[in-house]
Amino acid sequence: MAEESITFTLPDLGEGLVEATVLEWQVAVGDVVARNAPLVEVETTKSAVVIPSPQAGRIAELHAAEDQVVPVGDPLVTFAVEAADEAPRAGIVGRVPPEEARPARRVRLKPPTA
Amino acid sequence: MTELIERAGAGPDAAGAPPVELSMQQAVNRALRTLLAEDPDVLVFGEDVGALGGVFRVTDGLQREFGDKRVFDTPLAESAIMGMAVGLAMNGWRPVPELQFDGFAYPAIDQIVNQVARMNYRTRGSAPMPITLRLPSFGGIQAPEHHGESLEALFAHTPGLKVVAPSDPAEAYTLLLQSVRSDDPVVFMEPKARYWDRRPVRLREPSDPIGTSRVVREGSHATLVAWGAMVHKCLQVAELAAEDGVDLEVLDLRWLKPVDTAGLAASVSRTGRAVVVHEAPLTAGLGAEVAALVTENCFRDLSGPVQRVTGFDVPYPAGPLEGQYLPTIDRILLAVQRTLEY
Amino acid sequence: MRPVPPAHASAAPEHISVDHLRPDLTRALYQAMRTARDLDAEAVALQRQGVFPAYVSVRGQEAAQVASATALDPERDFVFPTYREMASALAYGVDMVGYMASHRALWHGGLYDVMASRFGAVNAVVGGPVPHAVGWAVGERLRGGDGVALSYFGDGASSEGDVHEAMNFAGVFGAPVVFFCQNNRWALSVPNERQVAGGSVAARAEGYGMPGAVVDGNDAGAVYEATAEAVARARSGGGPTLIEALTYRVEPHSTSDDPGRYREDTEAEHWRVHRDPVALLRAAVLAAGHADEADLAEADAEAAGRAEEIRDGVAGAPEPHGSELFTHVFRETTEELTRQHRTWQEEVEL
Amino acid sequence: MSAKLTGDVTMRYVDLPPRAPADAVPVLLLHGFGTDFDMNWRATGWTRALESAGLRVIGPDLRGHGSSDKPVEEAFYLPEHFVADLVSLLDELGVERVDVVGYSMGSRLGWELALTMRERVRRVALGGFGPVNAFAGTDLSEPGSGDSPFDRVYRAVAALPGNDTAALAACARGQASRPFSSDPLLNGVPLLLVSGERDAVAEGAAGLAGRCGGVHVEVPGRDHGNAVSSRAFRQAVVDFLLA
Repeated sequence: MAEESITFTLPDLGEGLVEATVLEWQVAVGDVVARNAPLVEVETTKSAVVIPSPQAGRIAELHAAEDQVVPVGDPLVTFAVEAADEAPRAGIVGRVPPEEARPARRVRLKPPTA
Repeated sequence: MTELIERAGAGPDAAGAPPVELSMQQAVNRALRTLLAEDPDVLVFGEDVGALGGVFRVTDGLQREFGDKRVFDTPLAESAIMGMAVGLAMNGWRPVPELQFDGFAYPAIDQIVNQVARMNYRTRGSAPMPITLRLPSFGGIQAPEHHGESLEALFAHTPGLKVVAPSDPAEAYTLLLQSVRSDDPVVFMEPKARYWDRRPVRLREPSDPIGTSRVVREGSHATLVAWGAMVHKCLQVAELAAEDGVDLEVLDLRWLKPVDTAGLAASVSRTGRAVVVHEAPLTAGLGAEVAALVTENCFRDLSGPVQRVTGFDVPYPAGPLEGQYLPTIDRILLAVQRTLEY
Repeated sequence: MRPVPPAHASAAPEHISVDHLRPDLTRALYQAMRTARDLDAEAVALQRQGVFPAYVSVRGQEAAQVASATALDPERDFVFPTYREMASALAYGVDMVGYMASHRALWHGGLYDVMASRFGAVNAVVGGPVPHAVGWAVGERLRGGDGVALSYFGDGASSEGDVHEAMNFAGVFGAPVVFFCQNNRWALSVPNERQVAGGSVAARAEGYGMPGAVVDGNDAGAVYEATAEAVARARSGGGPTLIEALTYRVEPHSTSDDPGRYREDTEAEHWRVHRDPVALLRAAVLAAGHADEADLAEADAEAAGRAEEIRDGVAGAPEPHGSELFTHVFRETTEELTRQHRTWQEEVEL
Repeated sequence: MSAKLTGDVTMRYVDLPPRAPADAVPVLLLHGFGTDFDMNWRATGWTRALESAGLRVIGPDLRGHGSSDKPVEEAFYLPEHFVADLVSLLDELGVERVDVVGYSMGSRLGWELALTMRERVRRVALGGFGPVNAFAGTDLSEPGSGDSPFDRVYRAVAALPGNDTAALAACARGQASRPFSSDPLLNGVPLLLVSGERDAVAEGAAGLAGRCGGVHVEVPGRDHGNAVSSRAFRQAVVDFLLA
């Protein structure tokens, strides 16, 4: 099962905030978390908030220690995610076209004589 | 048969990043991630591109990573989406709007043709339009009405617009970087039937200039000219033709405006025969443009007229009839045979 | 100030009353809504079995659709639907096997006779058919007829230029049109707060020179009355009306959508459990004494039977023959199209 | 989803149905001075924690805050008016008894509710709160001008978008006109007090809890601003409610 790593930066917390202090990680490296599960508690000049996990997957790396100040946009956490290779999901409409191994045909060609 | 695409993927800077297995959805997603990270002016917006991550998941995760000020949903109004893109560009941004489906572009044609395409011209260069319109296009997934249209002829016919259609994940990554970094407006037509096509991909920076085509399979007896999902179909045809001792060249046109006349002429003058394949209806399709260019540039080398294998001149049909409307392998083979016997 | 959600949220009542309506009307509304609910469930099953490539459910919007369609006169009015008006078509008397054929992708617009049914073809262009209703209505006035056009569209479509232009035209021409917006709170993944500036579609009515009304879209009686009033106004030359029926899209946008990515399932669950229009009407009909449990059990059985009959009809319908690709392109065909038909016979039909 | 309770002052509240059994006693969350339900409870992970514990959450924006009405006369903000709002909200929702969870000003109001409407409250968990007068050393004619603990709190919240400083000032004066007194004690109700180790506003919380026969939990290293979002506080309260 191929694994893909996805890194998330400290998201824009709104109201022009440029950085936040990590108060307490709610996860540890190696944990497998669900999407939206509590990820990290951070404090800005305005308030303290808990950031939900943007991704389901295994925590591969935490890029900031507790009490460390992280600028918005800097790497925060890296997930190791199984590259989804179960049957590809159709989009909002239509069907995923089947990939035929050997396309069928009835017409035979005759190479040019010249 | 190892497709030439694999070798093309290797490319001159083979020493680049190791290949990673990606679908076209993921390749476009990666390109958008690269663009959003490298240029703070890039904005990605359209219907359902944010929380949902796009109806084909192509913008999945971008809003979470880059925030909802640079990746955002708009209300459901295609004309306003493109009109807003014009205004954003005039305020220094590099807009990458998505119109959710080809058939939904029609309400925005006025903004695209009358504003986006000619703004640089009518302001004598003062207000360039570095806009890339991402448009999931073409058919092949049995989608409902208005979700399988091919509009390349309409866009190619519009002065001031450049038009490109990638045929595989590696191409999608490289050509999207090239399109968004270009300061000219580009319509980036993503072949939705190939979204799920997964293959080892080397993510490469653009090297060919805009307007360059690509030979994906060398051959000697005839040239198949195609773009988007039809490139894969023509490779299948070439594989079957080889069993009959016929050696077909497959040319991926890539840029539908400007068309690579030199590349086209070089291939057809060598093989002497050309078959153009596209999903759009026959009459006034881009195939007519390719046929005219071949006739004007390779007349003496041609051993027969250019053949066109296309959709019929009927409205795009519902599900079960789609397979009989789109170019089939047999129809392409018959066209090839006509050029061989001419 | 953060936009305050319209009274659309859970504050709306969890019981309705139909005491003031005629018993035959409320029983008819229940019969059609019950049938539409069962047919909707059959259609989702057909999609799961691969008979339909996809399906767009109307579950939760039966009152808004059935009660509005029932307020019209199928002999002289004309309905312009979107792609999600199965319950309106059913209540209006459209051939439902022909209607469901569009969901089985046998023919894009459906296989029912549009002009005979006075019910427009299934239309997937968001907001596209709304100006058609204005044209039909202006044409009706020119002929001296008293027919009324009813145009369906959603909260998503309310952002489309076509809809704004059509409503202004109707105001200018005084056209006999009822603009019926089913605001089901979600345009695919975008909620009202990010789709409808100002928080109300009906509030725009005044700007287009027509009265506007907001109605609880899940209260069949209220929808019927609001629509009947608007139809009467149009029929008597009083011009157009904009009705905004507040309802909720309980199911995903389509059978291949994943709402977990953009909305809380507790919200949908609340509407599914506490604001089910069919359950609301059933309780009200009993409370008003318009029917007893035995009558409704009979109605339920009839509805289930009809739904299965329609299901079997559309599942068993033949697929269109390839040659139909070339029919109806023109009234008067062309040489070139005939040549392409031959090409199809020689190269595709083989 | 949220709705409106109209009275002399219209109050916005949120009623989040539980995923688990419907009969569990609902939790009434009372936010602190100058914030609102979303900032104090949703953004800090509380709603998710309480929901996954199967608890129904009722969360008003208290008068003068969030999306509720913001009168500017001091008289609207006496503690008894807040308590009356809460009682009419519980009546409107047909809720017999609740567990009250409060923070800072919300805790003082939770204490008053439990004291005066004993039969409507089952358990009480209060954070960022203590016997000491929260407004000590503050010139309330010009809140935020001095350097008392409350001045610092006032300056922090005054800058938050959506806050109406005239209403907040009136609210402070209204609360201060009835200074908190721990006499009579809150006895005969299961009580949990939680305070940050460095939270000056919650000075003496341990002693107060002891005198009421309740329990006190201290959150190490936390002050008045960041104790509310700590996992220790959340976990202590969830365990207390489910005990």
